Amino acid sequence: MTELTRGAFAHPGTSLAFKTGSWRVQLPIHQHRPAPCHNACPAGEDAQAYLGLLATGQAQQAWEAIVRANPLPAITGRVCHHPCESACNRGQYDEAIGIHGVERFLGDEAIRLGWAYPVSQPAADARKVAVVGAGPAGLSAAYHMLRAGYRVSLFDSLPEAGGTCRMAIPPYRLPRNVLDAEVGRLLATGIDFRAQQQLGRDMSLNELRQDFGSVFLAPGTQKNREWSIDGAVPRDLHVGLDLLKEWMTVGSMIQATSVAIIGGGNTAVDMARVLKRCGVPQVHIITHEALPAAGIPAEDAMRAIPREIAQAQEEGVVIHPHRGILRLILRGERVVGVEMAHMKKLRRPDGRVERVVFEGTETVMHVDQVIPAIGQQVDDTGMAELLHRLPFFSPDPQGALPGHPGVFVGGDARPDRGSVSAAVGDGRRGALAMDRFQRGMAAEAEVAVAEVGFEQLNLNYFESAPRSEAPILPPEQRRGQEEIEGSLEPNQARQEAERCLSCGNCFACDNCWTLCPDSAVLKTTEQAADGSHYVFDYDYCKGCGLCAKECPCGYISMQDEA
Amino acid sequence: MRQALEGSQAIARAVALCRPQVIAAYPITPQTHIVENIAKLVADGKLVCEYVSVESEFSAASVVLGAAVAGSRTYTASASQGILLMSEVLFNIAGNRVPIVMTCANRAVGAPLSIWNDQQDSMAVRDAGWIQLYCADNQEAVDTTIQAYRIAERTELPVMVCVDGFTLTHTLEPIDMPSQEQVDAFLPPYHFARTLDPMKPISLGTLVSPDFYPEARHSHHQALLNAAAEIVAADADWCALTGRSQGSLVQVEGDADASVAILTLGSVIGTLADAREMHPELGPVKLIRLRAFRPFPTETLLQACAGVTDLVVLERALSPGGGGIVGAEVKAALFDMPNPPRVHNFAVGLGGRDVPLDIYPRLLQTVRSQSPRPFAVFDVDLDKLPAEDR
Amino acid sequence: MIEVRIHGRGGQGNVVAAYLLATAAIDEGHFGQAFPAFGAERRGAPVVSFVRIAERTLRRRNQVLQPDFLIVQDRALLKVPGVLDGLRPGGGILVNTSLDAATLSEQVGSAVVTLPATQLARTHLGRPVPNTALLSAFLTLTQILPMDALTRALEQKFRGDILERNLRLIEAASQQVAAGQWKERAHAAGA
Amino acid sequence: MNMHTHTPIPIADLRRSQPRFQGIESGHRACLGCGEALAARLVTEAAGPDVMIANATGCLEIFTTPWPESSWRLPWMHSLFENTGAIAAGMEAALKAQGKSTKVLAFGGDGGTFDIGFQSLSGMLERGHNVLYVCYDNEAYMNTGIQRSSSTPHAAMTTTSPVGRDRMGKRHLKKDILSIIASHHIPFAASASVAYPSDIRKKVRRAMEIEGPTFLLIHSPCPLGWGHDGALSIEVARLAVQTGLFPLIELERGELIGTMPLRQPRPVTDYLRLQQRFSHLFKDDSRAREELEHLQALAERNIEYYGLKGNHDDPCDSEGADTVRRGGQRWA
Repeated sequence: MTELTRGAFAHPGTSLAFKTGSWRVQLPIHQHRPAPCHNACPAGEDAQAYLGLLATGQAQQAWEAIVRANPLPAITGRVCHHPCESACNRGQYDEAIGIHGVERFLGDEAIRLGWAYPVSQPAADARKVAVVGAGPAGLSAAYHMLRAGYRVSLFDSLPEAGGTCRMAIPPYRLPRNVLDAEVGRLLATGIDFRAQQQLGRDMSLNELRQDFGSVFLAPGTQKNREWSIDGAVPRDLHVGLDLLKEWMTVGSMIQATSVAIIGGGNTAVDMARVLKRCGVPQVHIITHEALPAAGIPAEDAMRAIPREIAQAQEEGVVIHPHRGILRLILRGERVVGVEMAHMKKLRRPDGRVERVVFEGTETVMHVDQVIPAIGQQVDDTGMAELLHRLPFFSPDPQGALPGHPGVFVGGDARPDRGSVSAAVGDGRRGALAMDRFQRGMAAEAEVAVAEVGFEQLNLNYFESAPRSEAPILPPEQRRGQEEIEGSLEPNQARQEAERCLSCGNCFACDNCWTLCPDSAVLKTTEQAADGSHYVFDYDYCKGCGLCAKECPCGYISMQDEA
Repeated sequence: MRQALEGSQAIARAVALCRPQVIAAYPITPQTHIVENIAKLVADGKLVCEYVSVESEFSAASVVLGAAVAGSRTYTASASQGILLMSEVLFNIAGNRVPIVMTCANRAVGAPLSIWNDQQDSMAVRDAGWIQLYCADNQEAVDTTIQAYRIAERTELPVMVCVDGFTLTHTLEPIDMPSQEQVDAFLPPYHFARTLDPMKPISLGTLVSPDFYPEARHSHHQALLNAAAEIVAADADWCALTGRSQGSLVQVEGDADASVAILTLGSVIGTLADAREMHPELGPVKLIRLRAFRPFPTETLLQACAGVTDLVVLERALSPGGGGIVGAEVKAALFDMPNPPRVHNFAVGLGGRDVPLDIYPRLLQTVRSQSPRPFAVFDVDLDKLPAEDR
Repeated sequence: MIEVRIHGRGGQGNVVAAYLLATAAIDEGHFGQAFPAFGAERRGAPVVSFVRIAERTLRRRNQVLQPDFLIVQDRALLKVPGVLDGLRPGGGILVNTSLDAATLSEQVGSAVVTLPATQLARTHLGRPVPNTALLSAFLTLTQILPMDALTRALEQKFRGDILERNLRLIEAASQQVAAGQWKERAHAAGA
Repeated sequence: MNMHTHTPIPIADLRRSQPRFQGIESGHRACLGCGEALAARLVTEAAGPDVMIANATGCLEIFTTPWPESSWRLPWMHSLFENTGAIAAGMEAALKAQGKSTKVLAFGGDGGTFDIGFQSLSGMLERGHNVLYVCYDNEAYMNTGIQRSSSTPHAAMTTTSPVGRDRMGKRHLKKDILSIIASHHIPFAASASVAYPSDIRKKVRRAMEIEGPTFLLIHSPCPLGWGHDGALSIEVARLAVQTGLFPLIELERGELIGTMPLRQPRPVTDYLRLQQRFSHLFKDDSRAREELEHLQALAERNIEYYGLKGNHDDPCDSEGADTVRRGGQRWA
């Protein structure tokens, strides 16, 4: 029996006997949700995670967080079009985090300091898998299979690994020493790299399928697409990607005074910039698409990286957006000009999208070369039985090729790819699917978790801070192969990491702990089981939702009590 | 040592002998001389304590409450309107069971405004849960003040020492002031079990639900009843130390076997006693003085009333529309007697009206010529009232 | 028992006079009691205080309505209604005035003793405070207490120069009245 | 991916080892999202364990001490509604007499401070007691069911300043208590807000260091009385500051010595719209529009009078504002 105390005094802290948790109709939970940067990354990097690590001074752990998804950060940090930054919530607050700069910084640090990839050598009797094509997709697949404990053989028709990175991306975007170093380090993790092995020439697909448990095909697109204007083709037609490869491997380039490049992708832009570097006075890009800009839907804009387009314009390349070529003006079989007109993709009442040419907008431009750079398709040599004369493979989202168990495909050989990061992502997903296949398990689709939107953040807790920019070579100094964009200084990278809003992830700001009126949030460094630094004491939490509302990161959500 | 002292001065010295650490008071006639004398003792360095000159009686009571729970012996004094302004705090002090000693320099309560003596003020707060001791003279005021600290601190109940304003506070008469050594021997240093302390951080003044509130009230009532023994013990111990008893709960004098008795509270007893000596021809009369009004000394009172057939209850306050306050309580107490005396209940000396010696023969004449009538203001002069107000 | 009523005005030290007289009595081993008929009066208004001196303890608290002696701190107070009320037959009246006793007695219609106390106080204290001079004269007239008793009472109340001046004042005042003039009356009351 | 926390360390042990001083324990019975409960915890946290508290009648007192329970881990007393300044003064006098250095805190709501307890507070300040008086200002008598106080803002609806044909809520202005307090010439007086906990801590620590009377007015939203969701308590408090309606200022001996600047003051409607007590101001009514303009003018007057406008286009200034840091490192 409780006895009344004299004067009804009470002992300290005895209210703990009263469990206010029973008042709750909603309870707060910690919910790690992907940041938009994470969902936007084709390679599957969790930028928020590694920015957080770097912000707390853990650079190597930050790099390890990257290479859990992408083994080529020094490369992607340079060449990726970084959709992560477009998606970055901070862009709506002041300026997006310079994620690519941090990624590149960490990739370079790993090379400089020799940080080891988190892989262990496979057992001698480990199962074997084959990867065809040592571009970013193949390298990624090989690496992830190695991490999963397989012995991996990586085949490529060329003498060196790198694929598109080596054959199509100019050194001013991706210096060869960086490419060599990163690819070299990756291969050195224990990948059995077999150079100059061409499928259909040096081995057959069936041989591979017999020798290896499964095969990952990442052949890229090695075949030019057909191009003509109403059947007309100049006799001296050069194709963009071929010219680019030739310039990068041999160093030779056509001579011209005025060139029209047809296309809006990275090859078109790189081609144009290389021509400028080789002294062609007038370089034009003619594209159906729009110049990328705020408000232009991605599918309507040029597919080239906006940053590269802007740099090309700085370097003197003239871009003609929303134009189509109506006619080649030939003198004999040589081109002397093109007739173009304004055109736009319009949606018809029946829903079809159609390119419409606007009458009366025709203009003529005098050029002495027309270079199509309209894209490539898969060369089906050795793989004809899989392709059925289609330009691309059509695997499932995880990369498995329907009707061909054990065969997986990734990279540019899939339709709608075309970026190094997407290829790296294909490699990782393909490896996961192969692993499950090898273990007799059904493929598992990646579940898309709703990301944390801008409106779910509490921005009152952040200060405006300008983005750290890497140095850019001025246009007049951009000659030859010198890299245009420089690196962030270590302190800049750290500052940039600190700017991260930590969308969807606890960064231990103490807000919930500080602001809970019921002291029902307890701080703990040991019990970060769910990635936070706090636990809810549901005995006392009344479910007011203040913590969720004031969490800067959108890491706390309220859900109805069961 | 026997000295000629004004009542207020004597009380101030008695307080100082008790070594209070915090004193807070707001001046009000006729309490002013007490606090002025204390302030002078502090100013002269004869009393080392925190003297807080508050901005109201309400704050005076609050300051001593805060100080008492923070571990210091305290003192305050007030009167009349001041007591009523304090009344909320008085209940709070008592309900929290905090030992505080206060002097009430009894005075009438306005309106109409009167600065003179009666006991309406302390009677108005008789339900506050304080011990109330009424003093007959200034020697008793001194001794009772010192005893009050011991009673308060042993019972964890506040004590109000009621001293008739002017009649005692402003009267100079011979006082035997005890020595510091005597007081120190009688009164141990202040101890309050529930002293607030950062090392033992309890909470005082909580909210008590109906599940426990009646028990809280019962325990408070019981504590006051139990305090009677402490009042008796304090007086006895003090007597052993000084040779002076101040009458414990009920003081009885006069003719032990008298069938007529007069009961009163406070200093008017002196006038009655002198008058009784002057009028032996009026027959044997017993004089009964309630020294303790809270706790109400029922048992002792019944003993004192044994053999009494007519009991005059003379009081210095009234409950308009009800009648005598003390009278009603005395009647209630006598109800269980086998042959209770007839009770004649009068108020006298309201608002400082002089209570002359001849009140004694007049009272006895009234008692003997009349059976008890309803309560009346004895010395009222109805001719001074318009007819409709008589 | 001797009962004295002192009439004065607010600010004249009326209560102090009563307290001094009672204190002197107590110090001499008698019972003494002094108290004011206190009011809310401000400076200048008529006030009254009472003194009882007896051989045994008195317990009564009632006002002195029938004094044996009256001490009146200024002549103008005689015009205040009730000042002379209740004086016992044969009681003495001591008035502070520069008039001679005969003249004033005639005006008042009863025998009074006069003392130019204000004048004396001005001379010895430098201030017109008549109360100690009147007390000195009263003791000289009644002889109920030795002058030493008043001296000791003053010593409890005053220090230094003020005390010295007061002592000179009471000395001077005692010489202005006839020693023992009221002794019999006082003796009768005391008995 | 709902991950409930599984804790290897018993939660009670974890509770005991929190890296802050916990003056008020869990289990108190404040409403969901109570601003006052939070403010009081922050104050006690910054003040530390060597204090003694006098607490006025009000929600804080009621919800922390339903006998036999107490949420306090500090020596604490509730006496009455209107005597807190005096109870604290008495405690301080006693501690002084005993030669102890324990600091006395006095806690009251706006009713107990602005209104009924003002006299004893004024007396305490005037006498110079070494007491930190904290007023948890929730702008009405919430404990008794939302009646207007002299702290209730102009045009706010309460049960005793209802809206009707002839009235648009409270007719009178919010009493400028800080100016009155500062006129006592005390060493330190400041306003603060639960939305800025670091600022509260800073001001409490500052007051703790001062030997003498100090005063802190903390704007503490009452979800029930103001009519907003408990989750919005901080948001509402923040907007009160950011609109200029509740300026955060510091006064030493009556002189303004610091303010929290507003780089981009928000319109008062942002603040008012979130609260039911101002909902009548958003009706299509010319008097409502006038009152909105009136409140905007009052905010602008504060901004001008206290010089709150900063010169940077941040939503709020980082000086004293609660910018979070990875790992919980805040300002101040």
